[in-house]
Amino acid sequence: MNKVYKTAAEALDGLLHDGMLVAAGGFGLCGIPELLIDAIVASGVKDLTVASNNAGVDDFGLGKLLATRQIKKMMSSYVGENAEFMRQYLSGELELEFNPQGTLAERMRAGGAGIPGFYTQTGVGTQIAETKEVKQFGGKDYILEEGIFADLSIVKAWKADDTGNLIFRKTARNFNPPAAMCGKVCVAEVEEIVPRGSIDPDHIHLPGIYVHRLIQGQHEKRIEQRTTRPRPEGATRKREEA
Amino acid sequence: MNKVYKTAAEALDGLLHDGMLVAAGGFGLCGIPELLIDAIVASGVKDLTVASNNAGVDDFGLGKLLATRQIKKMMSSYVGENAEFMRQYLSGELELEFNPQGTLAERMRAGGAGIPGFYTQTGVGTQIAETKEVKQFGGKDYILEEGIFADLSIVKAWKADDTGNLIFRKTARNFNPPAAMCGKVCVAEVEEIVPRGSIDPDHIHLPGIYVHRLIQGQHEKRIEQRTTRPRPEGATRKREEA
Amino acid sequence: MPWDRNQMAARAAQELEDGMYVNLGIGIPTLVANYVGDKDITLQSENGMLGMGPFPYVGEEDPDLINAGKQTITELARTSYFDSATSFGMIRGGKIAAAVLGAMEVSEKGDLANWMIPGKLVKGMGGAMDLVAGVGRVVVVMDHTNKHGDSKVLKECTLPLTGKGVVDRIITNLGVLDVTHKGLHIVECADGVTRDDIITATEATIV
Amino acid sequence: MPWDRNQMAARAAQELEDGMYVNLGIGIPTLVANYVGDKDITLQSENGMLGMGPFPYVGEEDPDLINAGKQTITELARTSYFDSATSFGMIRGGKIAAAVLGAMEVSEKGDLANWMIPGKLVKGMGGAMDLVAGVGRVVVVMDHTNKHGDSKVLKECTLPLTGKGVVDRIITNLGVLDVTHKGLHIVECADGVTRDDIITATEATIV
Repeated sequence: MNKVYKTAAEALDGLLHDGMLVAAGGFGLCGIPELLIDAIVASGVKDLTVASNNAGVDDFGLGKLLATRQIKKMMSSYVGENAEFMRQYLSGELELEFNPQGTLAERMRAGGAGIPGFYTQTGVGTQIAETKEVKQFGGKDYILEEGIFADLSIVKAWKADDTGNLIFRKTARNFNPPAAMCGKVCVAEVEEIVPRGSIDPDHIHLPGIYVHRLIQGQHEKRIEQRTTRPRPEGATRKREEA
Repeated sequence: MNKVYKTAAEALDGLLHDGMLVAAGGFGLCGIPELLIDAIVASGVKDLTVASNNAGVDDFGLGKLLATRQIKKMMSSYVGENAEFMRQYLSGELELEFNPQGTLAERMRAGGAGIPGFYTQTGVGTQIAETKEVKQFGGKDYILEEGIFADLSIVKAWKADDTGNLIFRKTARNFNPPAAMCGKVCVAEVEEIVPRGSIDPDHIHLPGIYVHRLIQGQHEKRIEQRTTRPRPEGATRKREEA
Repeated sequence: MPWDRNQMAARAAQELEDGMYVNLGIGIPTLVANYVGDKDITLQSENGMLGMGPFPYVGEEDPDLINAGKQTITELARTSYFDSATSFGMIRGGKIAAAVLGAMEVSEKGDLANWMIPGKLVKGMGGAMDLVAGVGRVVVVMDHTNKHGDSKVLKECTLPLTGKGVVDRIITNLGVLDVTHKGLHIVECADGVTRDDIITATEATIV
Repeated sequence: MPWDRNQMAARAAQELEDGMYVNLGIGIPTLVANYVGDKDITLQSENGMLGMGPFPYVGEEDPDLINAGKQTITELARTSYFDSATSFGMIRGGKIAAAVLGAMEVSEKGDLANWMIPGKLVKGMGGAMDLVAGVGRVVVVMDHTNKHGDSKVLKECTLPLTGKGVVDRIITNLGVLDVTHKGLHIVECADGVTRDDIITATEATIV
């Protein structure tokens, strides 16, 4: 069992085909599989459907795959930071399936957990519900949402061991675990691969069973909105109580 | 916000009523809320429905609540270690709803996640499916299973901070997180309560939002089947590779 | 005089009680955090965090630590992190006591529109539909009228809905209104604003 | 001569391939772990663990570390722990490549009965229904006949089912049979056992 590959291109070798469904982790530009996205751009694969909460920005993350027109359809909850996205969508060049953020996350988890459909109150009475089956539980309406079963998952984690056990860091976890779960094959990129046994097994966020291939690489980790406050004289604490 | 109580009885004060639905964590005797079970025995509350994977053994865990006849119905996947359970069930004194283990776990998680129903292939074509709605996805049959919404959850964790953030230890995690999620109120018992900030926030298994009350106590942690192997001369490693 | 943004946020902060887990939307709702005072409130960021702290000091920004508005933030002693499925599990499951959200339109039945202007603004609903469907109490904070002076408190929303019958309380620059089954009920007027001022500025039925 | 328990386990171990994540049931299936040799197999314990190790040395038993049979076990360098919902998520989701399970009865259509004898044995299905519905490949290991000499490989199961059409391969003390859409196909006979011996001991259709 060797899951460790040298480059993103090698890790994706044989996994890409036109028209496939790719699930990608990340929220905004935080915790996105930037190296794998670059390798997919380079591969030239096209007509992709991509399930990802956001669509990157114009020149980074999934925005690069939009720029090259390799994406046919996005399944997302929020695409507000991407002008090219908006242009392609409004001109009809790009299909867009809006999913409420929690519905998207749950649809990915469900796909990974072998659940083809579940009921939720989210979106009842809105245009999200228009094409969906409604069912009552306890006198209330719920709509049926379907699990997402992706051909490929691409995710970013902080560390991995060589068996693919992953740990994430802070809010960079976000969609990565559910995205990883819903793919027939999952490729993960991490900042550091450590030997098995180096991570406390109670600290593992995503067991290696979900991760088929693995690369270590340098990440830009771009910040979308750098918000700060002035440092009071002598303040050094990074973690404080409200 | 004070979640920390002195005793199990105090932590349960005002939460118990006859006929209520209680979700309990644990697998076998591993990771069971033994102190809270004892306090429920002492409270005398009756006609309980208890959702728990197992039913304890005759003199420990939920077996104590069976001995006092405080349980009207069990929702479980496996009750093989409990002779009194078997007697009450076969004589018709106790109701029993068998759930496949994964279905039970998912029903608890679903209840906690506001999902009233989900479809699964587990149990299709068996007596589990007899009373359940069937729906096809991709040409295959799936059955509808409903979320469990408990009045009270009782769980056992290893450590907590005073805001109720929980960490579990090894396989004692098991049903505790989904059980905790599905309760209107959740009471947790732990081996140690540490100050907030003592636990790395990336190591927390169950966020404190799921935990309303908390006690620290001494646990027996009984072993059901003590299986060992002889120690070879000089062997000291506790963790080894297969 | 109508309330300004900060006064609206301060008024919204009064809705929050000790021990609550709360989600604050983008815009004026974000300012609510500045007015919770001594109350022990835990803020959720729906991208996977409970216990959201203030912006970092200059130089301490961490690309792995952002809020749902993609801004760099900090953690607190109570903080926990989790994935998006878990995060929305707690939202959908009713574990979040209250959400304070902005709005484009609210109806007298509690319908909320805050995610889309057809043909014009297609950013997406993000987590808003999940929040209004799942949290215990939905408080909307917004200006009473739009920049053309038209009421944003309507008999029926004209924009695509975020949720139907989901709003509990509306806090505007003019005052506080509750959604009841009979119509909107004026709870409070901003200093110097009269009931009649609110009624004039409101298209919806006031009872 | 028919295979004994250990020979059946050793034969079942041949079903497992390098890199597989596998779930072994209680009884003979547990013995399969002793025969995987150099193959890199990761064992799941469905109570929330991947990378199950052997029994602990005397004195090192940990009440927080048990397998699905409630036996004390150990962890390995590759081990991870998770909750029961996640554990069965990976089972139901098809992430476990194979399960090796015991059985009371198997039918020629691949139906499996291994959890209940009505009025007599009501222990419960545990995780068996989830496993047979979810894992990639289900291998049954059992004696070909019961203690009365009756075939356990039947046209139709008589006991309540664990799963319908779920078994891929049957390994008994007499040999190895595959479930095909036409009936059972004899893949292999134990040393000294003939095809006719298997046909005689089998109620189901052999093709």
